[in-house]
Amino acid sequence: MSDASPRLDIATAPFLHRGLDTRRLMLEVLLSLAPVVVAAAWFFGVGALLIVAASSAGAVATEWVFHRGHRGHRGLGSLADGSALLTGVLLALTLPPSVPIWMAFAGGVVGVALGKTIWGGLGQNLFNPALVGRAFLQAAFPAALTTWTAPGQGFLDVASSTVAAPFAHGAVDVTTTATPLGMAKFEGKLTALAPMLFGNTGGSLGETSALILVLCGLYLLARRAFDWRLPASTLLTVAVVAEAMHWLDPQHNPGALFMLLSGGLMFGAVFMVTDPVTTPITPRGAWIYGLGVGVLVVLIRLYGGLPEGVMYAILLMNGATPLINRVTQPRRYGG
Amino acid sequence: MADGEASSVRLVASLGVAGLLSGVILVGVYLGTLPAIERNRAEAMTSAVYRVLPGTTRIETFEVRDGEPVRYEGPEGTLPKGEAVFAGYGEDGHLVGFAIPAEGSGFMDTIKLVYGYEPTDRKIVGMEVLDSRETPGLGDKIVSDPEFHANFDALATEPRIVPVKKGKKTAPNEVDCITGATISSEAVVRILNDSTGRWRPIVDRMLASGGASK
Amino acid sequence: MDLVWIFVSASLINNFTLAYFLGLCPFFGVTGRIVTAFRLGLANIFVMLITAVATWILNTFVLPYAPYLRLISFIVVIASTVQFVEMAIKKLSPALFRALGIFLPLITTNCAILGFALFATNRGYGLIQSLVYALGAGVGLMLALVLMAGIREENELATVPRILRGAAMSFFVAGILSMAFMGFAGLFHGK
Amino acid sequence: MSEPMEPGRFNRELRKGLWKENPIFIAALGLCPAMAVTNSLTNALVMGAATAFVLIGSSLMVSALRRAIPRQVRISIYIIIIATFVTSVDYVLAALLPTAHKQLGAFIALIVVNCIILGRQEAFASKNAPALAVADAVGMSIGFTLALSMIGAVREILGNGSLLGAKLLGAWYEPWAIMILPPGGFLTLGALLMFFAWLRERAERRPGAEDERRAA
Amino acid sequence: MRSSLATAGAATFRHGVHPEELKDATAKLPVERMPFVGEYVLPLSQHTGAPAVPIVVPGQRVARGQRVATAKGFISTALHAPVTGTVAAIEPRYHPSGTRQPAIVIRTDPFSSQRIETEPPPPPDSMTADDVVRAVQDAGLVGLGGAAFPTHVKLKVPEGKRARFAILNGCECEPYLTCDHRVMVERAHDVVEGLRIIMRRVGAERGYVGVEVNKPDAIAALEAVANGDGVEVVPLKVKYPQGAEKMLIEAIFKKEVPSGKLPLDVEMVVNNVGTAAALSDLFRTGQPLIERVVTVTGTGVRRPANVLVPIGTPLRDLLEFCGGLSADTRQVILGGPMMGQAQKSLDAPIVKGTSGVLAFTEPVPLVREEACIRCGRCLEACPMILNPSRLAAMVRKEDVDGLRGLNILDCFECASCSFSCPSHIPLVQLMRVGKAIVRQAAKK
Ligand SMILES: Cc1cc2nc3c(=O)[nH]c(=O)nc-3n(C[C@H](O)[C@H](O)[C@H](O)COP(=O)(O)O)c2cc1C
Ligand SMILES: Cc1cc2nc3c(=O)[nH]c(=O)nc-3n(C[C@H](O)[C@H](O)[C@H](O)COP(=O)(O)O)c2cc1C
Ligand SMILES: Cc1cc2nc3c(=O)[nH]c(=O)nc-3n(C[C@H](O)[C@H](O)[C@H](O)COP(=O)(O)O)c2cc1C
Ligand SMILES: Cc1cc2nc3c(=O)[nH]c(=O)nc-3n(C[C@H](O)[C@H](O)[C@H](O)CO)c2cc1C
Ligand code: SF4
Ligand code: SF4
Ligand code: SF4
Ligand code: SF4
Ligand code: FES
Repeated sequence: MSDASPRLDIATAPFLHRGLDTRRLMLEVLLSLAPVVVAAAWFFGVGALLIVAASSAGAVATEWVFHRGHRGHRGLGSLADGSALLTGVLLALTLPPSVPIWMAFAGGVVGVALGKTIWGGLGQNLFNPALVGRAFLQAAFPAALTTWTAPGQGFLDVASSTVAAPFAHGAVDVTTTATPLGMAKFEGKLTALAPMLFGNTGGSLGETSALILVLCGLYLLARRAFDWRLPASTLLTVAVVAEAMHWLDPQHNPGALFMLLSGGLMFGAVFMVTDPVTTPITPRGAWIYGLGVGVLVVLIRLYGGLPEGVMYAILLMNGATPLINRVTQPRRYGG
Repeated sequence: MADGEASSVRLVASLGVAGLLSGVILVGVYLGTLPAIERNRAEAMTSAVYRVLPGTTRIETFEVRDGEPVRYEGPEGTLPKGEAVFAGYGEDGHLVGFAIPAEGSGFMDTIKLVYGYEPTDRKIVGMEVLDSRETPGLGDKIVSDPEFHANFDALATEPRIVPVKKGKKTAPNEVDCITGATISSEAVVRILNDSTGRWRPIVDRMLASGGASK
Repeated sequence: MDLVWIFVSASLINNFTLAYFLGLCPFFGVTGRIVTAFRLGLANIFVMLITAVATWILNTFVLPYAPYLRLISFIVVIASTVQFVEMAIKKLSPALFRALGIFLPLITTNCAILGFALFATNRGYGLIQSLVYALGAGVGLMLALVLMAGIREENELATVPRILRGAAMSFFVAGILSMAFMGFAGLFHGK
Repeated sequence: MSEPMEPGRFNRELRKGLWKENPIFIAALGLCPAMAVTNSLTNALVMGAATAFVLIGSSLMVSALRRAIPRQVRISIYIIIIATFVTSVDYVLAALLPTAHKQLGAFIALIVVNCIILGRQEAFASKNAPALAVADAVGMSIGFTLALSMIGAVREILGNGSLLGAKLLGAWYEPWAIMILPPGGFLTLGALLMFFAWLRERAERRPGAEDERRAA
Repeated sequence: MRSSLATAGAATFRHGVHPEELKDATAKLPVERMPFVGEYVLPLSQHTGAPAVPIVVPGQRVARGQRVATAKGFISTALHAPVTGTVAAIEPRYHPSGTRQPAIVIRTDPFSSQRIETEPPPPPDSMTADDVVRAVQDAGLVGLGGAAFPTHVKLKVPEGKRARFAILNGCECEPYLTCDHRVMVERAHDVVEGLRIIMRRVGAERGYVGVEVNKPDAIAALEAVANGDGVEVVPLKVKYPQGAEKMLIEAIFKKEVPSGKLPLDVEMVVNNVGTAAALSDLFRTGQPLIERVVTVTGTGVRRPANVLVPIGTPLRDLLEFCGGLSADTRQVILGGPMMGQAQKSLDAPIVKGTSGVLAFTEPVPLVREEACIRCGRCLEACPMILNPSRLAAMVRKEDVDGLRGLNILDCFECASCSFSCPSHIPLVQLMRVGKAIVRQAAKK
């Protein structure tokens, strides 16, 4: 034929796409973390930024070493998907403000290496990489990971422990405090709601301001970045179980509101319980998963040795996720 | 290896011979090592007893039978099989106090300890952890932390021992906890409270009946 | 000591597999499928309960007179009791036998069972405490087995780096699970 | 079966346990009864020695008696032999090294179920002359102890800053407590297994490795 | 969004996706008839089942509507000359599937009146069941909804089965397509007439026409003619793939056709609205299936239109009729954007199953596949409640047992999963591979 066909591209259906994109999703979550990082710096000074930078550097460097060969954008390898950076930032925000930056770096390395690389990289890991990094740090350096500095000290005051030389321990020479959960557990004192909402309490870098976290969560929800069932069932379970326990023994067990706003629960519910990779894939599974996390959180907080249990609750339910996926495998259509 | 079908007589015989030989060897080894083992066990305990009862030069061992201490009649340098408590005597023969082993749940696993109890003032005069699996760097400070151990040099046990935050100790019956190891510290206190609660009346009775004094 | 704490300690805090490294063989070997792991776990609980009774009897009535026979008698008595019970089940409930039977010879004297017997007697547990301890240890083992099986099934579809396949990966997974189980530390410690 | 020993056989049986058939790193056997006590080099060495004693003793016995033991009851008899050695070593350690014995606790007794020991009896000692059986047992024991010691050394250095109880790293060092906790055991062995798998893979990829294998 | 208010109360099925509808360019355009062109290409295989067998030879003269190939076996159907002309060749030609396949090529007689000389068959009610079925098969009728399944097969209810409900599929849930929409608006009477023929033939008590609520004019037109006597128009929420027959049944009756079963197993038959109109044509005028309505649209088409096209019209000519392709066209698709086939040559003809021709100027975006992040969006999209994420991983590991265990054969390749996947995993392609390897394993 003379009027030759135009050069036509060949591809297979579908030719339309919903427009969601994994890389954008990761960026979206990173973006929503910006206010959390700013709040951390506001309450805990520049040290917070150093820790975020160190942990991200550890995570990103590890990803780069192991996955630079992967197909990817502009020679970035698998770094391009942004998940390694996200892991680093999330890990940093779960660390105490006085943690040595070398530990933060080590946590980033372990999180990505043990939490992700050995499983085959993005999407194949079964445990939350940021929390694997944190659990490692907590078991390795339990003292450093349970020392809490008070918020609102000078912006430029960096605890000398923060800048301790690699592998060395450092003195915590700024005022320390107890977290609201620690106070509730070991001293029987409840923290007022306002500080827990706004964030001027002791605690991990990113977890102290429940208000900012709720707003981040709403933003991500609006952007459809996660399956809403996961945080919903987690928070709902904590509220219901905590309130029931409070009703049984008001003397020892704080009520639902305190439980929801204190500790890492809100941070975990918005950023970690929602990690698509390490949570059940089925909608029914999401409910079960949240239920499990919620029950374990209350169990550890009220009856465990540790004042806070969000990290362990999530890791344990990560471990149970394959089982949950199995039992909630969709039934056969029409059968 | 022996081939073919062996008769059942042979099977039983082989097993019997093996069992017999094994038994003979074991009895030999057991009897040969028993004194040393007993000595080690007793030494480990008595050295701790001397430490938790400062000023003790001689100790006497009591075997606990049906909850009551009975003077142990076994050979010198051995311990009774079951529970035991120890009375410590000073240079001049006065009763320094009792060393009482106790145990209870800690952060990770059971904590076993022995403490020195001075019955007149009803106070604890020393404490040593015999066995624990608490976290290295945190909970295991209950084993060696000198500041923590200083709590037990003269600790009133009545009405009960109370754990407080580090540096908050004001009363003689309070224990400064180890920072970052509140749980383990509280566990030690709980074990002590449980144990003194059980032993205080017994010891009082012993003293009243003159059972332990010399 | 409180039974709740014995149970929680044996199953969660000091999980036989994840804290004491016992029962690693089945943990790594028989955890290919969830159902198998579950059944093996059940069989394990069962054998531990039998062991609790058997060792308590030995420990109370025999060993005070011949302590040097402890190890040998544990092995022999556990193995033969389990075999006896196995035959009994075969007669009484063929269905139960089919579900658990094939695992019984596999575990009768593995380290978890013998370890349980040794720990229980070392701690001087009475009969009831021993049984609770057996239940706790068994449940903990089953939990570890089933979690591992789930992870392995899922992991089979992943592109795990070559040098990690097999034992190394299993150990890393066990390490992570073991870290996660540290969250149970101190649970019900006041008890 | 009075086989004339071919030259070099003894050495070969001795050496294979070190690396080529290393019970832990290659075969991943005998882990459970041993892993729990590898949180220090001292413990690892004591455990290795105790296991070696049992393994060598049992192998010698089984090999010497291999013609007297009837097939049908051989496993029971092996177990009796092994348990006898284990109980003995337990008592001897308690008498001589009470501190180490306390550290290892029930895990000494658990040597009895270490599958390496029964496995070597079944696979080797029962079929070979005492000299070879001992060579095999010694090799396996050394391989086993070496592996345990590697794990123990890594865990003690990182977890405590010391080796054999002697401070290696100064007071400045922040010990990694996890290494002497259970997860550290799993992670260390995992890392070592991975390291050796990597070494083996590299060796296989080395030019000439192919020819060697074909020649073998 | 447009339809969200109107849909309140309308029925639908579970899961599924909401692609942009993109039908505005042609939804209001009346169907135009396309003038005859010089050459027509009739692939022998353009229906489900065995290819037809030619009964003409090259050089032979054929009249418009004359049968030129006959069915081979029961699941097969006949072909008819779309024009009066001469058989030029029977040779391999481009087929919409992208391969070359045997086809009858007919050169148009430029001087013919192109009148159809067929006699209508007797009224269906006066014929025996088998005669009706044979008449439909001889007329080459196939489903116009996409699969081109021979219609006469559906009209023959096997011994022991019953068809209580006859359903017409007017969903047209694929974006862009408006051909069924126009047929329903312009030929509502014929559509309902066709439904009545089906109902009487299979003995159905009631008839339903399922129409998505984004076609209110179609609903109104159908309701105007469906004056009672057991025919009901059912408005449905807009959602893809509602047009898949199992989904349609689920939407209307809240009933699932079990895996591996046909609608008939739940006492229903489903046909496309266009098929019904063609059926009524057949019994009114005797015209066999020689033309169909095709939507031609997309950014690369200068003059989007709904066109009544003779079967066998080369793509090039149809596009020419619609103003030609714009010069920067990069992609031409036969069918809808969710299930259609990209074409590499414009020589391929319009076949009986072609519902749309889409041309786009944007190049196929170079999507980079990322790792599956197990977000579950594919699960929530899949109307057959499958687990595409896990199935895809299994396909890659060739885990045949796993695939079978998770019912991969239930997948009907609607591509909702691919559409939703943020990692751009070619899920539906992997499903096709997976179905193939499971079928192959079953054969062994
Ligand atoms: C990994 C890890 C191990 C711990 N181990 C112990 C322990 O063995 N004993 C203990 O009392 N607290 C331990 N803790 C700390 C307790 O959970 C708790 O935070 C502490 O007892 C509270 O003490 P504080 O009130 O002085 O902060 C550990 C914490 C972590 C994270
Ligand atoms: C082998 C086979 C046999 C079929 N038999 C019947 C039948 O007896 N009756 C019927 O109404 N449809 C029958 N169908 C048609 C299907 O119900 C369906 O309409 C056809 O496969 C096209 O559907 P689709 O366009 O949704 O893919 C059959 C289909 C196939 C593949
Ligand atoms: C994903 C999918 C979407 C479909 N959408 C439609 C549709 O919108 N309209 C339609 O008539 N047929 C559609 N079909 C075909 C129907 O399943 C079914 O085959 C058809 O309605 C039967 O009628 P027919 O044989 O007359 O074509 C679709 C099939 C699939 C697999
Ligand atoms: C909503 C959302 C939450 C995420 N949460 C985490 C997280 O808690 N920890 C983490 O390491 N990565 C998180 N990621 C990133 C990514 O999913 C994670 O690194 C994968 O587990 C790596 O395979 C998150 C991603 C998204 C989209
Ligand atoms: S028998 Fe015991 S020691 Fe041996 S592998 Fe099994 S669990 Fe481990
Ligand atoms: S017998 Fe051997 S292989 Fe089995 S569990 Fe014990 S050490 Fe492992
Ligand atoms: S798996 Fe099949 S049926 Fe399910 S959404 Fe994907 S293509 Fe459609
Ligand atoms: S939609 Fe894509 S990324 Fe999400 S679970 Fe499915 S396959 Fe994985
Ligand atoms: S128009 Fe609905 S899928 Fe074809």
